[in-house]
Amino acid sequence: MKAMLQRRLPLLTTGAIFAALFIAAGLKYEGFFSSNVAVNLFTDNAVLGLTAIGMTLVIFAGGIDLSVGAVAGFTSIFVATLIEQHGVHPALAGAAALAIGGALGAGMGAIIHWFKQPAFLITLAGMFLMRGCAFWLNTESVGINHPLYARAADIYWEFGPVGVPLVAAILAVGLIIGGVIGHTTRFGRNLLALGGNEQSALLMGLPVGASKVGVYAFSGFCAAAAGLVGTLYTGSGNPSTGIGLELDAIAVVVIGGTVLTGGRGHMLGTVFGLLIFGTIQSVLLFDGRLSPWWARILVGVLLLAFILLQRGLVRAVGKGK
Amino acid sequence: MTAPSPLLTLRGIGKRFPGVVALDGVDFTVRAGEIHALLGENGAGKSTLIKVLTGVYEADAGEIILAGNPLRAKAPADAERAGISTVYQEVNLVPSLSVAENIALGRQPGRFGFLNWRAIRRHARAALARLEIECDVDAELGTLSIALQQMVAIARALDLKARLLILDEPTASLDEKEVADLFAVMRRLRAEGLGIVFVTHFLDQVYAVCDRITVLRNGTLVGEYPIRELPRLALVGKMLGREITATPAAATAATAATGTPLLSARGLSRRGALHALDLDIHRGEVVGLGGLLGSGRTETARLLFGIDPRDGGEIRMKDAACGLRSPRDAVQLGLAFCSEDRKSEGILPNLSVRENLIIALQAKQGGWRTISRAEQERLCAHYIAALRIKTANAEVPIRTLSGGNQQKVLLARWLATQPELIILDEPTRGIDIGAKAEIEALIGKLRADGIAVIFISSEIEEVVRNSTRAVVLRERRHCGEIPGAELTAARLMQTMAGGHVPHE
Amino acid sequence: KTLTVGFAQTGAESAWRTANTDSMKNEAEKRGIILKFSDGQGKQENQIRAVRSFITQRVDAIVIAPLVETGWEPVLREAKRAKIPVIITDRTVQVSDESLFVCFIGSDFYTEGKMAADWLAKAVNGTGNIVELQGTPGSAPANERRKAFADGLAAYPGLKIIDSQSGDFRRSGGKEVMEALLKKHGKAIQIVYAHNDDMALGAIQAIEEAGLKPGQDILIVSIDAIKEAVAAVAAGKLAVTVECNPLFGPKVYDTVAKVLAGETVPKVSYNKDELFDSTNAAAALPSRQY
Amino acid sequence: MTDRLRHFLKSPVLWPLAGIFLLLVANLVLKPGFLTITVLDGHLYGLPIDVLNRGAKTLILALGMTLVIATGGVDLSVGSVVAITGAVAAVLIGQGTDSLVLILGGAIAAGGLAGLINGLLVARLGVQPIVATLILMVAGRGVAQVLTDGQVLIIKHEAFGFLGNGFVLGLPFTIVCATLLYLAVHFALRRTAAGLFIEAVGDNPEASRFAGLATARIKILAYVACGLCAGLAGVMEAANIGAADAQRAGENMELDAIFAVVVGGTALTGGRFLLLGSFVGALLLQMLITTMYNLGVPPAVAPVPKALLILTVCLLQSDRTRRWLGGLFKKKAAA
Ligand SMILES: Nc1ncnc2c1ncn2[C@@H]1O[C@H](COP(=O)(O)OP(=O)(O)OP(=O)(O)O)[C@@H](O)[C@H]1O
Ligand SMILES: Nc1ncnc2c1ncn2[C@@H]1O[C@H](COP(=O)(O)OP(=O)(O)OP(=O)(O)O)[C@@H](O)[C@H]1O
Ligand SMILES: [Mg+2]
Ligand SMILES: [Mg+2]
Repeated sequence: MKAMLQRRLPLLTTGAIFAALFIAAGLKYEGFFSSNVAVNLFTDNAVLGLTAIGMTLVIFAGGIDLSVGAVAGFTSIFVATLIEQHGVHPALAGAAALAIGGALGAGMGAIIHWFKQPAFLITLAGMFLMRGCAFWLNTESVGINHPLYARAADIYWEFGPVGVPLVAAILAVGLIIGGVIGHTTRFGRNLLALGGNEQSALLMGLPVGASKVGVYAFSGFCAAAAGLVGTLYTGSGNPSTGIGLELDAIAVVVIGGTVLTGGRGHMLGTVFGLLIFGTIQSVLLFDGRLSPWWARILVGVLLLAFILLQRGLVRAVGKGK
Repeated sequence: MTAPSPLLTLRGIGKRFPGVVALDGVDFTVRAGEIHALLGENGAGKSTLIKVLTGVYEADAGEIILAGNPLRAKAPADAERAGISTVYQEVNLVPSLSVAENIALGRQPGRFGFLNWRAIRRHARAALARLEIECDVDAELGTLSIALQQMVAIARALDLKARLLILDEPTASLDEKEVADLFAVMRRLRAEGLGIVFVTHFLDQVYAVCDRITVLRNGTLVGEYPIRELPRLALVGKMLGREITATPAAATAATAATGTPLLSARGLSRRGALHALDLDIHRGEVVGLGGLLGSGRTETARLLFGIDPRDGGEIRMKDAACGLRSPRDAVQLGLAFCSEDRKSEGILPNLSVRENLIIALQAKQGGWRTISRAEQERLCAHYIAALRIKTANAEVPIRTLSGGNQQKVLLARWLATQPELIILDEPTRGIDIGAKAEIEALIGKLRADGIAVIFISSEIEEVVRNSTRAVVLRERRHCGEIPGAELTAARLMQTMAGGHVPHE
Repeated sequence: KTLTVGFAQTGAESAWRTANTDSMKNEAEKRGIILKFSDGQGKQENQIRAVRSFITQRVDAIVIAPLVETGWEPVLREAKRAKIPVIITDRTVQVSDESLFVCFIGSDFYTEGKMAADWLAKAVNGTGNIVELQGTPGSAPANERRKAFADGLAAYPGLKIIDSQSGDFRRSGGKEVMEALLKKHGKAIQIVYAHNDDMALGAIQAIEEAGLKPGQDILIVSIDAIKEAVAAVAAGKLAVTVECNPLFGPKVYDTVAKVLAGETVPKVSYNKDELFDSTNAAAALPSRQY
Repeated sequence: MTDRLRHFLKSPVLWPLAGIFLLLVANLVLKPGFLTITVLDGHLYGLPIDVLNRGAKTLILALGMTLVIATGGVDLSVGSVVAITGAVAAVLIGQGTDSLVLILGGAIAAGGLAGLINGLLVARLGVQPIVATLILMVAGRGVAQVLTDGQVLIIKHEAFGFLGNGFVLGLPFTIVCATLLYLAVHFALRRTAAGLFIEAVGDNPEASRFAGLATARIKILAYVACGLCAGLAGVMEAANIGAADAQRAGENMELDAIFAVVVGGTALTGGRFLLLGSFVGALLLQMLITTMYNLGVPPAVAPVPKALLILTVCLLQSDRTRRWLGGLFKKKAAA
């Protein structure tokens, strides 16, 4: 039991830091403690959150996926173009986009595994490819006027005083599914084993190739889903969606205590990472006085402080066992 | 014994790596219900044969027949599915996962790909209990000692319902009790009709459990023998391809060392690792560190070498305080440390043998005073010859060498720095008989040259044979010291086990 | 009661944008208005997030400088539901329901591009080979200025765009692309149309380094009218720069005050954009603020 | 000799070289005047010279990046550091500093400081490199903007401008500078044991520490070197365009540098590095960009050829393809 606790330490620390951050912000800014702010953390970070789910699993396996932002961007404009300019039904367009995202991911995974190429480079190529294709489809954003979109924007689930919009709900469900895949399926555990030591995973008879291809496909799928949710969020498709998203997603995953070299991590950590990231953004907006450059420096400093704090806490508690 | 039908037949297996022919037309047969020893010097091709069998490598030639059907394993998963369970030479588990997960990985109980965590833990506990291992199944594997990790690896292999079990040097880091437990299990499995392949460098163990022996030398088959027809000396002769010369001389009963010690440690301690240890070492002494597994021997060595920070205590060299705080300081002071975990703490896998060999010397000299290429090559040539390191040349990456030969390169790395004190932590682990004798001879020579040696080994005989004095640790404390004159296996064992309270 | 206004800026991608931000901030300070400022860092998602946060914070009015035209409908609807007036500045938004925002105060990228084209056609009598230095692909000013210029040229078959590459709105980008284009087309290039001044200034460097005289051998047309560019016009290196006035502050807050007081305001109004060429650059130079 | 040839044929540098060659041929076919170099005022002009000139910055960044990647790290902050150092130089000049030594010293030292921060975070505090340098990547641009107050600062300084636009012996100063730096780094690494130490640390940090290497210090020095290189590149960028643009200077340059290093055959996992490979990789990248201008590829789809190039180089470099190609040749020889 103690060993269990020790292994979960980074996770607990992250959770504690989020709680502290949120409470501190609530005390400082009037109106911060509201269900709206909390739900907005999900709504406003749905695109980021969905990519982070796939990214978490990829990082579990010791890989990295830089293409997610571009895939989201491609999906966004792809869906909008299909619906608006070719009259395709949104459901069909969405399904096609998800299929493309998954297929691209699988392709990258296959190259990474069978040709033993660094994930960083191959997914970088994927990023250039998809971004180029996105702009090739259209350099401008396209508004989506399909009635289904208008209806989707109005979907709210009321839980007492809290109204949960569709976008937030999708993210929540996505996170749960991601957690289930990562922690209660063979596939998820194989990924962790793979990230912990690929040679060992192979010798232990795990399906290394299939897992790798699978996880990149999943990540591509998540990124496409993120692009779709982005079109719901804005009611339009934009080829510039998700520029720089990959770095944010990596940051979220790492803040959540998942180790970039693979083999160690937890989806719940990603949830906390996402919440911390969102809270920092909210605080900046509630403050609203910082000049943009100081805000950037502040984000950097906060990120640093956060990582050091996490480290310090884990070490201190680890010693005091 | 009735002659059981062959369970596994390998015929004419060939495998070449760039620059080396690792296997050349090797035949190998295992029957159901036997324990079959696969023996040979370092680099003879044992591990390679196993990896070809389980699909890690693709053979260049030959065929494999398992229970009458041709086996074409493309990956270890295929071999497992065919009923072959393997413990590879290097511990091959995932250090960042829990013990329970490591045992269950790839065959976790559960439905539709979803896992049943409770069953996984229960299952792991049962698997460990069968080997009488006590450890928390939720602990992260990487936090366990190598020996425990090895036991977990074995538990994992035994957990599989297999027809053929392969153990590649499983006992290298185990202590006697654990070895005994393992043997008990092996015998039981044999009785159940399993075929077992067992690789080891401990001849005692071969004669304790095995039924038949296959000997490899330089990638070729020497022969297959029933155990009774091949006495020890003949076996060694077959492995080496020559008669071994005189067994190494036992350490001369040492005159008690006097004068200022070369190194003296006082109150050396680190929470959770070592409790206030005093230790003096003189020039020309070989101090054997005795102790059971986990008694704190490696921790002592790590503290002496400045790898872990110490909480308290002082280290003096030649009676002068020295600010020994890091391995770098230690190397500058003339210390050397050959660590027990060569994979993660020893080799630089992708660098060449030459670079691995000179790195410590170069570190000692600092970055500016480079060792000339000619000098580097001279050093390599010297040590490759002196330690009989088997390698295509000095420029191949060290990871392509067999485990034992990697170990020899690491030894050479430290000898090249011409240390005043050398700490050898399990230097003979995974090393063949011939090389073992050479290392023992080397220790004698070092001693004669006035170099101090700290010698850590799980083989009691080895400690007794080579040490001029033994310091015994128990539960991370100094618990006794045995001067050379009184050093016998029985006495050492008694002190280690704690059956006898030493007078101090 | 002090007013609280939320301002969702696109980012800080250019000197123009910085001047725009400063104008909004300084004017708010002057009038004692609390300005909640958000830097979108060039991403619409961030801008939407900011607007949603302003709604949660119940500010009195929201000002948006939209990065792109589409994608605002859902969040504007939320603002309307919360009864917070929204003022769009700088460029317009496409929405199905015009009542979603109160009014639009704009500078018009399209008009700027058009002005540049018209000036050029007159200056060179409708003939010449043009290379175009585009802004960041997909960004609003790049899109609009490209389209407007092309539309403007349609009436002059003698004016041809012979090549078009992106310099990313960057000075170094403008220089690099210009170098390559000079090598490729050599003396064929008579006119350069740059989507912003930074690229134009980079192109001037490239032209000078190639041993040609900007202003004489090659005519350069650009947009933004940052101080340095106006100086370049005065020095004869740049032929013309179309001003895009960033000083929105006073007009925006006036409008906010009127809206909150219940007065009606015109749905669309433009900031006056000027044009600086050799005739007026030198005179305008001392009074340039950015 | 044949041995050497065989060695060369196996070298990873071969593929980026082949790539450059292919692009050259493509350019020549499509635009025969491509290779023409003319002399103007005693300076060489022509597209090939431009490629070298433009590639110089990426090249310098790639040199530093090679060291960091060899230690098993990566430095995402170089783009921001380029912006910072440009800003520092501009601010110094703006304040009336006239001594080139002071300006350069100040700016490049700022780069070194940034590298030091990265190094300390990675080596002393054990923060993962991507994360540690991500912090400076985000915050660094803010720092540059604070320095310039968000403006594009104009630089008017004759000697400083020479760094970006000057010519030495008919060649652009930038490429002369980059080549000299390459040689200096090469010899500093290979004539001393520094190169070996870096490779050892990247290959197995734990084992290196056990062998008596000052692992942390070596890593820190690698990051500092990378920061200094970024500083130099930043100065060059500012000198080249005569302005410091905090917002856009060095944007995405970290990706270019990493690209150059990896295409050049240095693995992202650390260990063995190939300085020459990074050099060639940087040139290949620039060659590709210039080719796209030359062919008039629409700017929006410009990333696509880049992606295809990465994929091609990666696939060609992989063992699998080589074995397959090798098999093909053998079959032909047999037939
Ligand atoms: N991956 C590889 N690449 C190149 N050569 C290799 C590789 N693996 C093994 N070899 C070479 O093949 C030969 C046989 O090695 P192998 O590991 O099978 O020996 P071994 O009998 O297991 O020795 P030990 O007792 O030391 O473990 C050695 O010469 C080794 O250098
Ligand atoms: N990295 C580590 N993390 C946690 N515990 C460790 C670690 N290394 C060693 N230990 C524990 O410290 C104790 C002492 O280990 P040590 O390796 O010093 O024993 P030893 O006497 O050298 O035995 P061995 O025969 O394994 O070398 C063991 O119980 C081991 O499990
Ligand atoms: Mg072996
Ligand atoms: Mg030990």
